[in-house]
Amino acid sequence: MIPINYFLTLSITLFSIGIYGALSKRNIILVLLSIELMLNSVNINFIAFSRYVTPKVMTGQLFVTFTMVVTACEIGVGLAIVLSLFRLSGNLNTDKYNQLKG
Amino acid sequence: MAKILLLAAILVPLASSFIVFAQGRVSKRGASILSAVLCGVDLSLVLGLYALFNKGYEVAVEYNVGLPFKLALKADALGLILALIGTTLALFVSFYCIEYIDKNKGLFGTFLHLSMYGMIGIVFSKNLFTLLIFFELFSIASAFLVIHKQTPEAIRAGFQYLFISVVGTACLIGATAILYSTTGSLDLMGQGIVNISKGPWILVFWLLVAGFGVKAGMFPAHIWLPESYPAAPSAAAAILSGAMAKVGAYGIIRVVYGVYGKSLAGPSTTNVLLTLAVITMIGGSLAAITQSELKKMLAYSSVAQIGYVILGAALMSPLALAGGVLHIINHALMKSSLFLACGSIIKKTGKSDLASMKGIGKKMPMTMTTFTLAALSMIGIPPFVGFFSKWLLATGTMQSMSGGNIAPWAAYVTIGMIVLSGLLNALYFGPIIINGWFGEKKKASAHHGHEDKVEKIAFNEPSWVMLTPMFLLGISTFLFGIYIKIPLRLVEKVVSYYF
Amino acid sequence: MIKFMLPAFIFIIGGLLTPLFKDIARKIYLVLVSLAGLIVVFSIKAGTVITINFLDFQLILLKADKLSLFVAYIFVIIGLFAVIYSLHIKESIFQLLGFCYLGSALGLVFAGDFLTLYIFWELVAVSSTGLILLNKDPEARNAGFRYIIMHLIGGLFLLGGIWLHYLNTGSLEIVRLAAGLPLYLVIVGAGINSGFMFLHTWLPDSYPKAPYYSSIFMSVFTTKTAVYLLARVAPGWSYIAYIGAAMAIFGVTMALMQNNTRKLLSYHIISQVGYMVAAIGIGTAVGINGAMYHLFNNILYKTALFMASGAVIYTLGKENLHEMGGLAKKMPFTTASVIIASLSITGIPFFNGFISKGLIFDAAHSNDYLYLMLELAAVGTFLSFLKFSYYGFLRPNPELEKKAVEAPWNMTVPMIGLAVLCFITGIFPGLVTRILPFANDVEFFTFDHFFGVSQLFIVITAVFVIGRVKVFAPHNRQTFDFDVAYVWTIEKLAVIPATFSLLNNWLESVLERIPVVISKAKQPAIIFTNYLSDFFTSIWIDFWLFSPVSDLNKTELEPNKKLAPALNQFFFIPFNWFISVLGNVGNKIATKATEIEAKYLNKGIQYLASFVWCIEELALGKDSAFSKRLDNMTNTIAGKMAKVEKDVIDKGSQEVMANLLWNIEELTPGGNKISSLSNRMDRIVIDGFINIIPAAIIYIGERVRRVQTGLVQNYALVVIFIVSVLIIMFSLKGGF
Amino acid sequence: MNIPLFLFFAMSILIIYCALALMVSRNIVHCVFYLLVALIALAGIYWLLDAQFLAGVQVFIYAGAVTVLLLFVIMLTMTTQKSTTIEVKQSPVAIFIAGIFWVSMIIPLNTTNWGKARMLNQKPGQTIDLATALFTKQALPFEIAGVVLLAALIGAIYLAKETK
Repeated sequence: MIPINYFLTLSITLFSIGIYGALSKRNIILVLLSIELMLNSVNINFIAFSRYVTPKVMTGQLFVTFTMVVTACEIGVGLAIVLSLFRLSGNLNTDKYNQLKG
Repeated sequence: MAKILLLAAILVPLASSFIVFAQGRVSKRGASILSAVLCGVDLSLVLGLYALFNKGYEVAVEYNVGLPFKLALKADALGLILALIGTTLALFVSFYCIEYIDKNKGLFGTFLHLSMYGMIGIVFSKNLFTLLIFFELFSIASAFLVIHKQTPEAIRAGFQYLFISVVGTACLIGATAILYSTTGSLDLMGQGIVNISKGPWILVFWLLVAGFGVKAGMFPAHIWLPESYPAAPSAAAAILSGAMAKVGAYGIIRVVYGVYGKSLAGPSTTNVLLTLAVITMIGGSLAAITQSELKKMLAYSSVAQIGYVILGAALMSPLALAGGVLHIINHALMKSSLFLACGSIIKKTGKSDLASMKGIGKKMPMTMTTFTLAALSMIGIPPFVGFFSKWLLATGTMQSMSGGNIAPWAAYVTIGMIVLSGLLNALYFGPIIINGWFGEKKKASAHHGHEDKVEKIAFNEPSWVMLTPMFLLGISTFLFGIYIKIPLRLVEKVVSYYF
Repeated sequence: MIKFMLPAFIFIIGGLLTPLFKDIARKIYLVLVSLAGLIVVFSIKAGTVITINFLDFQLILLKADKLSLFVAYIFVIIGLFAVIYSLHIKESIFQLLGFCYLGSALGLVFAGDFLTLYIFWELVAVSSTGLILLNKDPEARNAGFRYIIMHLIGGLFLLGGIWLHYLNTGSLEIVRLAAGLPLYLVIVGAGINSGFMFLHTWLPDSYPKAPYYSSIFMSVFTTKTAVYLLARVAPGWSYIAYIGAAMAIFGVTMALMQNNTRKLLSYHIISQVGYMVAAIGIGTAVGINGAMYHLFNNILYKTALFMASGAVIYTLGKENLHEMGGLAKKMPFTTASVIIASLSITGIPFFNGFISKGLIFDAAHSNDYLYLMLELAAVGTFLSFLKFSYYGFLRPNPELEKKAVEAPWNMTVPMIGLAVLCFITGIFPGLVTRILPFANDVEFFTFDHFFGVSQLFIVITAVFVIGRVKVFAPHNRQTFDFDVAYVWTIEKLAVIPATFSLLNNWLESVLERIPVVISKAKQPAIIFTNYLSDFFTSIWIDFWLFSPVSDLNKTELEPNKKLAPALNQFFFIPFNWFISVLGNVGNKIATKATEIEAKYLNKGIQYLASFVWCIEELALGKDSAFSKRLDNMTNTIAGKMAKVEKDVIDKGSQEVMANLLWNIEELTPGGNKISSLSNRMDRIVIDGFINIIPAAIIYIGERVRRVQTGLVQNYALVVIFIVSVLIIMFSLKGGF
Repeated sequence: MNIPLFLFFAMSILIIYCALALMVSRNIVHCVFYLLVALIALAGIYWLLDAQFLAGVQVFIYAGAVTVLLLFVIMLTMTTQKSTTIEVKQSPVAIFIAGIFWVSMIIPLNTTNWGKARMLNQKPGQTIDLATALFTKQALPFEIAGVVLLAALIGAIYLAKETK
């Protein structure tokens, strides 16, 4: 039997890589990709705990279902936004979108 | 009944400020008459409160506003004294202003009432939280009295006044925060809630003293006072100096006796306060001597007189407290009549420098009589009220010495300074009185080297509307001196509460 | 009701009602009020006490014993005479003030406790000031101002003494004070009012400047009430005996040099009060009796003399001895009363001065020095009154004789009345000795007395007759008194308000700067950041410069060069400036002080010279070359002195105030206006220190603003960083 | 070493390799493909955890829908140039932060006693259980999720629509 912290370690590593990507990429699409990674790493946690703690009830799996729905929504809307941003300003560099600058 | 009366006494000025404002849109003169009438209403309410208080009713209201501290109001002896002074002066001044104020009569009345609202709120506040709310409101409203003339100097002075008020309020807020977080109580009307012997209390004490002292015009922070009083109309200066600057002194008395109480007696803290008071007293007079403009001189004189009140608070002895509180009453009478007399001189001659006041007594005998009465009282000539507060303060100093609160040499120095202060008062009021009654105008202007343009200004006394309040205040300095028991009866209540 | 029948209140209220009456009605009313007061005072029996409760005290408004009654009798008597004398005065304010003055003096005399006494003491001062000011002359106005200030100082000394006494004993009752601070303070207070030497200058300064009818009142009450107070609180305190004797000599010395009649009489008041003070200092029953009797007599004859000189002023407008004379024929009553009063004051037998001086000399017999001093003063008195009556009235002066007319009846009657009283009490001393405070057992008309006095006076008369042309002839000149010292003191003291005013102006300028500073905060912020960046750059470069691996060019040291003046400007210039200002101010004060010292030291020497001159003149005669030279010198000094007086004292009270400011301009370094000082203060101190606060705020704000990049990723970075830190914290702590 | 553990390690290494490659790749299309591989490998991890249904869904949604969508967008925006994958200025800091985060999670994770989770050795639930739960007890959230999806769909269409 695989110990649970193996899965959790995998999840954390993936999440950290996602963080790095989300914080450092200049292209918005890549930022979205990194966020995808992070979401998926979270799913590992849910499923692992579901398997080890409440194998019969499967609450974790149920939740992953919903997460996936939301992820799909997010990627769909996110990409739509990317498209309209591109149409507006012609590039996808995050540096350019600094209207919040004080 | 008592609660309704207390609320009414505070809220009537607020309501009247709106009423006067509305009336000012319709009729200017009507507004100022209405303003005077409403002041009378408020005075009668406060008198009613005083009657209830005298019968032994507990006049207090509390509201829970969802904060840890309550919005609490209470009328006690000291607060009633201040409220009586304030409303009385407001009545006299607003009556005087029916003729005195030229433009924006309605606005003047509005802000007069608004600041009365603040002031009465302050003096009836039971805790520091309530006081802070009214204090802020009061500062802003009274700044508009300073600005009223709308000349550049007035606006600058008003700005300074606001600035200094903000500094004072900041100190107060800081002190309030520390006080509440450490004691859990903000009560002002008790007989002492904290013990001075522990560390942060000294900080809190000085913050509180600074906050109120700035408002009162205590020595290092007195500079705003001679800037703003001359810039304000004389009537406004009369009430600002007579009643509203006293709020600061009132606060210091409350801090010393209400927040710290007897625990303060003895340690060096009060001695520092005493030193400040003495410097204020002497320094104000010294500066007044060197002035050549009447209003500015009176303003510096106010600084000096505030010194007496703070001295009364700092000495921590019953007689000195009585002297200080009595001087609040006395100074209200004296200084307001001086300012009103000054106002009528300015109104009629258009000048306020001392050199142009020679021989004015012949043209304006009533005004000059008022001035003389009040000035003699200032100097401390015996049958006038001014003498009695000095008497009480000096005996209070000695009482404080025998009680061990201050060192003997300090007591002797303080008495010497009280004596000297009377003399300095004579030095700057003497020439005005003498020149006013006996001086000749021609000679003076030739002497000065100014080319006199010999404008024969046909001035004479202002009408009875201005003369009546002025003269009543002036003669009261003499009458209250003879029947000194009347103010002392009020003062005794304060003293017996704290000692 | 009895409380309102107090003599003090009768006069004060009666005085306040005077303006209600006109013309004849007023005259009748005035006489009636004085008579009423007189009757009330004479009907008070010794031992009467009237008290009221006031504050916590029981005030004793009236406590009649023999001492107070004795003084009160003469006060009301002289009040009646003075009122009759001045009936013709139209201004009701004069009668009002006069009655207030009289009433408060009576109140003072009857006061049984110190508080009441002090109240009336101040009333005396205020109402008498009003009397001086009735003269419209600006000189009189200034004299009045000086008068009230002196008296307030005296009153405040008294008040201080009363406070201390009250605290020491807990009682306000007027008793004999033990030696100690309270007594000294009270003595100084009373000393100012009674004209102790060095404290006396208000007296000859103001009495001649008051209107002649006011002088009558003034010569009576102020000094005598002070003497009364001394008799109450300090009988037998031997120091004041010597003070009194010194006053007596000093008074006559100065009087001998006077030309103005009323000034002469004023100095004589000092001298006569000196006799009384000396007798009180001796303090035996005979001494107190003598002092009180002398007080009684002095009021009689001094008032008569003042009335006479007033009559001359009223009819002829002359009051300088060198232009008087030749009045005996046209003004017989006046001259007669002057002669009788002069004889009285000098102590000729069968006049009342003889009696009271006899008492005082009797009391002083045990003390040789005192006796000698008083004798000397008596010699001076005799000389000066010979001068007064001879040059003022008797010597021939045909020019004036044509113009002279006798004064109206209301002036002559009281004069003659007083002269008659002097004479009667001189012949029948029993009239007065019956009411003296202590029983009298001194025999007056003894051979010893007669012989001593007559011997002395005959010799002196001979001296006067011989020296009258050369030595004693009055001429127009000015004499110096201790006013000079006062001027000097005031000039010195003026530094205090001036300094305070300077400080004050500076504080005001600081306050005025605040809005400006806030609105201008941008620029100093830039300067400040520049300084900072320069500073750090230079440190950086210094580091590289001194490290061994560095091979930087000289040119790269540029920022460092920039830094030095910057630093200098920022830190050292204010410091240097402060030091230089201190030095400057110190220098200025020092030069000014030496200037003043030189000026007044000279004056002091010349004052001495005028004394010397007096002696020289007595010895060498008036026409010697030496005396002429001295005379010249004195006159030039007098001119200068008059100018100084005009400049410093006599310029009107406002000008005094203006003069107090003399040194503000002097003290200001590098400019002649306060504004220049405050400008420099502004530029360096305020821009340097006050501006740092807004500058720092803006600097920090500028830096903090940079954090707001607007990039979402930056924000996310911070958020995640904080989250990580939180997680670490929680894990270290072991959970929530 | 047993087979599941071997499979786990193999798939973990694949996932992490793909994730890191995604981060360093210069070509954005490659990035998408790395993501695809990583997500499919993740589906394998799910399978290891007895979540067969979710593993299937993962493959369908990500491999089928999301990746294709991404490729379409990349094509539409023509951001295949190398320059677009350059990182922003704060990337060193980002590495640092991510490292801190990793350490901060790894240490407590591996020092925690997962006693209860480790002990369990029960039979896992089947897909049928999931389906029963979804359509009985959790029906309402499921429906709401559907509505959310619909709303997102409409929103995405609206946003992406050309406004000319």
